[in-house]
Amino acid sequence: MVSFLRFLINGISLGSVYAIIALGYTMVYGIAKMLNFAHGDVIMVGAYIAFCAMTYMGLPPFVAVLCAMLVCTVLGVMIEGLAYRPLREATKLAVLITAIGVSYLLQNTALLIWTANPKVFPSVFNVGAIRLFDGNLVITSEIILTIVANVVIMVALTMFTSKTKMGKAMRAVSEDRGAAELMGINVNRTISVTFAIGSALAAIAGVLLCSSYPTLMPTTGSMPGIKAFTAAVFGGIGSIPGAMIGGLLLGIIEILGKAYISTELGDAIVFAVLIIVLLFKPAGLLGKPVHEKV
Amino acid sequence: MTQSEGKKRLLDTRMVPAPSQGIIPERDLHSTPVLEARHLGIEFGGLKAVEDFNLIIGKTEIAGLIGPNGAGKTTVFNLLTKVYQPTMGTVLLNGKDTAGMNTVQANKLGIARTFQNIRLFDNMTVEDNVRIGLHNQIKYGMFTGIMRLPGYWKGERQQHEKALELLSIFDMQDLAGVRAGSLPYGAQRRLEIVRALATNPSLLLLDEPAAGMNPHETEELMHNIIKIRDQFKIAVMLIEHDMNLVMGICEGICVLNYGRIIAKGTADEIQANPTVIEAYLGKKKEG
Amino acid sequence: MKKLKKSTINNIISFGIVIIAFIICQSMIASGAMKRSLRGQLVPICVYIVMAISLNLVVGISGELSLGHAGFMSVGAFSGIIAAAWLNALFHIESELLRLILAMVVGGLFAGIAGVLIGVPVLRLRGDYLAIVTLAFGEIIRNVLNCMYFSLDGGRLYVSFNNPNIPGTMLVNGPAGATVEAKIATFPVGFALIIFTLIVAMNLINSRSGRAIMATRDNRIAAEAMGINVTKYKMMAFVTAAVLAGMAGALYGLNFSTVAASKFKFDTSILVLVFVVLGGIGNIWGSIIAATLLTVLPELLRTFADYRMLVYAVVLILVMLVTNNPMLRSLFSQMGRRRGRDAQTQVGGADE
Amino acid sequence: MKFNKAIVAMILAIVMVMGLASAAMAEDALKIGVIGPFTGAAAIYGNACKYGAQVAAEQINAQGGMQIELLNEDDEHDPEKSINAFNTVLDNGAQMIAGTTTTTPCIAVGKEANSERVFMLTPSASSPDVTADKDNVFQVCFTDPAQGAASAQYIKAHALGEKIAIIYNNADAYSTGIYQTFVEEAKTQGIEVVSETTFTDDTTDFSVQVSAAKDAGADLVFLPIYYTPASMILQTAKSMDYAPVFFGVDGMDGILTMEGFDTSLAEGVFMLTPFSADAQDERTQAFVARYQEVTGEIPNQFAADAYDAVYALYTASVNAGIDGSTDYADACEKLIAQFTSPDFQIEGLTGSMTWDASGAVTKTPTAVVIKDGAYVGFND
Repeated sequence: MVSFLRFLINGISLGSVYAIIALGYTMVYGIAKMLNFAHGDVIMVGAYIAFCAMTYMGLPPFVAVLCAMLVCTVLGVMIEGLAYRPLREATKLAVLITAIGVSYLLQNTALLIWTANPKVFPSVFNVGAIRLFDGNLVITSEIILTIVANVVIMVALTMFTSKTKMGKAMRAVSEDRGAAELMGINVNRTISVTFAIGSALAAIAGVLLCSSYPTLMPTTGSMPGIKAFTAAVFGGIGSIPGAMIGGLLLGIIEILGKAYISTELGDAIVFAVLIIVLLFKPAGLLGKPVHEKV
Repeated sequence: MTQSEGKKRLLDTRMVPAPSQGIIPERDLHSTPVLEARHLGIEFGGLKAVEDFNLIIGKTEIAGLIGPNGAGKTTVFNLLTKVYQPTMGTVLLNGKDTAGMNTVQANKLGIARTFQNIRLFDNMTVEDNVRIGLHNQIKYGMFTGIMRLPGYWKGERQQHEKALELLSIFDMQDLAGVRAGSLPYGAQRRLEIVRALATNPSLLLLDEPAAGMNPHETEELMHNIIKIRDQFKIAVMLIEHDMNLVMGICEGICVLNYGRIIAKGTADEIQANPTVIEAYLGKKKEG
Repeated sequence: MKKLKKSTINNIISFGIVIIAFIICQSMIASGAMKRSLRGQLVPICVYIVMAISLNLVVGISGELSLGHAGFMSVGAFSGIIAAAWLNALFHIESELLRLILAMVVGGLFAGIAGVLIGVPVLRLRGDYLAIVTLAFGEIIRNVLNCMYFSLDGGRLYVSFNNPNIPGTMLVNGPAGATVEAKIATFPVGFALIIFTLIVAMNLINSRSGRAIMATRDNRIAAEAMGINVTKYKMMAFVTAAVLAGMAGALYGLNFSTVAASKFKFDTSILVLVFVVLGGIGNIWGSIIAATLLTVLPELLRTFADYRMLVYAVVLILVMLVTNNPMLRSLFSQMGRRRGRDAQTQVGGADE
Repeated sequence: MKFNKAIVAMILAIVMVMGLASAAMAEDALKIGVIGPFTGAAAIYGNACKYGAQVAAEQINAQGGMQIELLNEDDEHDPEKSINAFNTVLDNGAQMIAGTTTTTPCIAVGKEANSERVFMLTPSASSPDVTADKDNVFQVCFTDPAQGAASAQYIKAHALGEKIAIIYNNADAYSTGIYQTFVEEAKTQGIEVVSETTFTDDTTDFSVQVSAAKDAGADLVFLPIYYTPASMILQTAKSMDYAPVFFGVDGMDGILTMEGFDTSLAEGVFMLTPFSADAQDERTQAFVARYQEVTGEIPNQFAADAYDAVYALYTASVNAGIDGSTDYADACEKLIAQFTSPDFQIEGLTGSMTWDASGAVTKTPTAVVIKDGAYVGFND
């Protein structure tokens, strides 16, 4: 029972990281209608920036996170402007391939700058832990921080998209880009802002990912990126609460699957659950089914 | 949808008693009607898009379905061709219940259609579009095709000949090699009709066949629809806003407003019907 | 008969490219003019060409985005390697050629079965959801293969899941992958496989079934209204592609002394997809050229040493940007052939 | 899409011209091909080998006498690319191979090198399959079974643990190789294995594996894995207040040098490793100092193995009278004779090495334990 709770908490912790990454995927997908496969690598860049700021420049964690967010925001907007914007009218596949090219580019640039040797992320948020059941259940401060950050970000994003003018513009662009343009919404600017927010989120996700799982390498972002993408689809891609629920569920399933079924097939279980969910809910848990007008 | 719900709905749409409504031309009275819609209805999230739709179409009848914009005419077509599954009532094609069938099965049972917003296979040639229509008429298997067995050559030749024969109805045989998407609008509409005919239907549904055509083309279309009916001995049902066409060729007309039938009858009866006039005039006031 | 002419031209170009390239390569090998590094790549190039053509059947002809094509390749590679060894142990087949061909047939068969098993659930989905599920299946296949152990003990084949303690010589040793007794893949067989793939692909496209597949791609609703069973024809394209990928996988597996499941990860699926997109979606001979160039490109970029993969990424992005530039496109669409590009527009828009 | 191809062809043409213009080589130097993953997920190991070999070559060249030229080629930890790299270094005139770094590609290249008669000395590909049935492929590192068996024997001999948990990478041939022989040896030694869990290269979370070990009451956790995941496991164990004895193998070396690693986590970790960057001998210190100058990092066992590989190849070549003009097939036979000769012994950073015809190395594994962030010898 205690071990079940432990797995559950670890699952929630892992799921929260997935959820934050998935939020970035889902926002970009919802508004720009593209699968941004480079998102995982932006996370990696964010983590490296935070690492450098803390280790080499001795900045406090909070400032380091801000630095990472700033760099990633600029990076995200640059990627969008240079690589994706010229392809706005191109096919989805062309954009997908470009995103993969960007992913390779970021990974190999990171390899040249930071080398392949893993860096260990400093445990900056470690301010003790809660011990329950005679120390059999330990909840670290990283876990609590990750979960809190996740909730705060989700609430903030929901507020942003429903209350602010830019948020409403985003929703309009997401519903119908052409109509939004006719209504005087600057679509390019809206998409840029989306990328900015998504990339800033990626920076936070990178820091949280590496606080909980502290090894940092140029390929650190790839697999969490793919898993988070799966989480976004799982929850219904384009839906903010969907990304959150998808991420959490995926994390919990992954941990429980490994714990009670097989560590060998951990990833296979995650993907199998995704497939099963999509068979019954073809647009994900919270996704809107699309009806084609005849 | 849960399984029990599905079953319940299936039961709802089983052979409900036939309402004795319909205006069948005398010559068709002794054969099974090609189409019988019984209490047909569909809801979209509580909104009843079509309700209690009852209609009988005779074996060689040309029927018209008219009504103001948004009355649910295309929805009726989608229900008849099983693009949508009805939430109420059922459709009988040639006396066979279509409950639980999909579009493909409905087509095989003899119902073919064209689309309001043209849905041709734009990247294929005119002839290939017709060959798609012939898909279930002239068959050979995948391996025969890949291995180029004799069946392939025979099937291809038959498809080619049949396609050209059908295209010649609209005098389009010379356009066989042209990309369908590059045809002028009117020709695309005609091609859609040919393609639908190629599936060898007993009921042809035409969704605004004259839209975008000039009066001369419309005139020609009217002759062709009658010609098709006579030549293939099939029934035709059409949605059309061009009243000259509808009143000119339709033997029975059904008027739809807000998803309900408000009138049925011959052209003369409909033109004199006060409810119909009100529906149309009312709409004019709004617009 | 303009249409026939057009497809004939396409066929001639495709077959022509392959045959001429084969003759040039063979004469270069015979005269010793070919560098060893290129010679070593000939079979992989053949494999990637077949992979690209087969994926083009799914992406270009059937219009569905598949991100797990390498999964079928791995099924083919592993079953092909096992078959080659097992058949040899059972029947002592002397001829390497016959063994290779049998292995490719078995590889194709098993990949085809995997294609059916995966296609049934996958093809019910649409668009990006279908893409993500193919990705998921690719990862599942890789994950499971990592836990599989096969061994051969005097004609008896032992299989175990996650337990390496099985008698005889190991054929597939979990994560260490499959070990191949003899490298029996050859360039002429690779060439023959390309020709076979071309025949299958071209003949399928220009047949009743092929037209039905393309109809479901261009307009699913209209295809259904014409009485075409959309799932059946999407399945046909998917499984055909899986079979071809499996055959390519078997050839690939038997070209190296060892093959590990990690080779067939997501990146490889993406690589093949890049071939298809760059060569022109739906354009078969484009796939052939793109697969060849992009397989050779990283090797040529070895001059850049540490910057090699960086340059590769930049090249990839620039090519996508330049070829999708609206001004250049309109300029070239007047001279270029239309089919590939139009099909591409369709894939992008088909499911929106 | 004619246009796409035009662009690609243009780029290729440019690249080809650049390729032709690549530097001409020194004629008389001994040319050694170094192959490993310099990019991709396994780049840590490949780069360590590359720079380790580079330091060795620099030192040898500085002595005067026969010079060495290293031909480095990336294989991305992929057999296909590794074969390409192998062919490329041969095209560029390599006479022998110091490689490849990782096991799976090494098996593929080894087969090729065997039929092509190119001598191969791998610094770090440790599976017995690498050398099996190949008379011209040799290893600098221990084989996996040797390590697995040695670990079990060592644990038994020193009574380090009663109940053993094993966490290994089931997507990695090296890790599963050691695991398999460890389990077998543990059985014969009568050590109880209470938990066996796995992870893959893509795993981020290790809580399940560590929990399993903890819940099974293991007092020793055997980690036949590389140091990157090991560092995560140590971290996870700490966050669970779980403090068994951790026992690693040579892949664990490097854990103390990870940038930012809290070395207190590794306190009390045992490992079998032939190399220690902290060793006080002059040669190791010179190597570590130069390696740090080149890369800014502290060398791990991969770098040391590659360093030794280059020295071994050089020494054997000098003994056999191989110079820059010897062709590779000729060099191959001479080197085989050298390596299998009973007199041939190399004093390397990783110990004193001799080889037999099987290709496996004989050297003494050193067990070390980490105390105050440094290795302390633990041999009796």
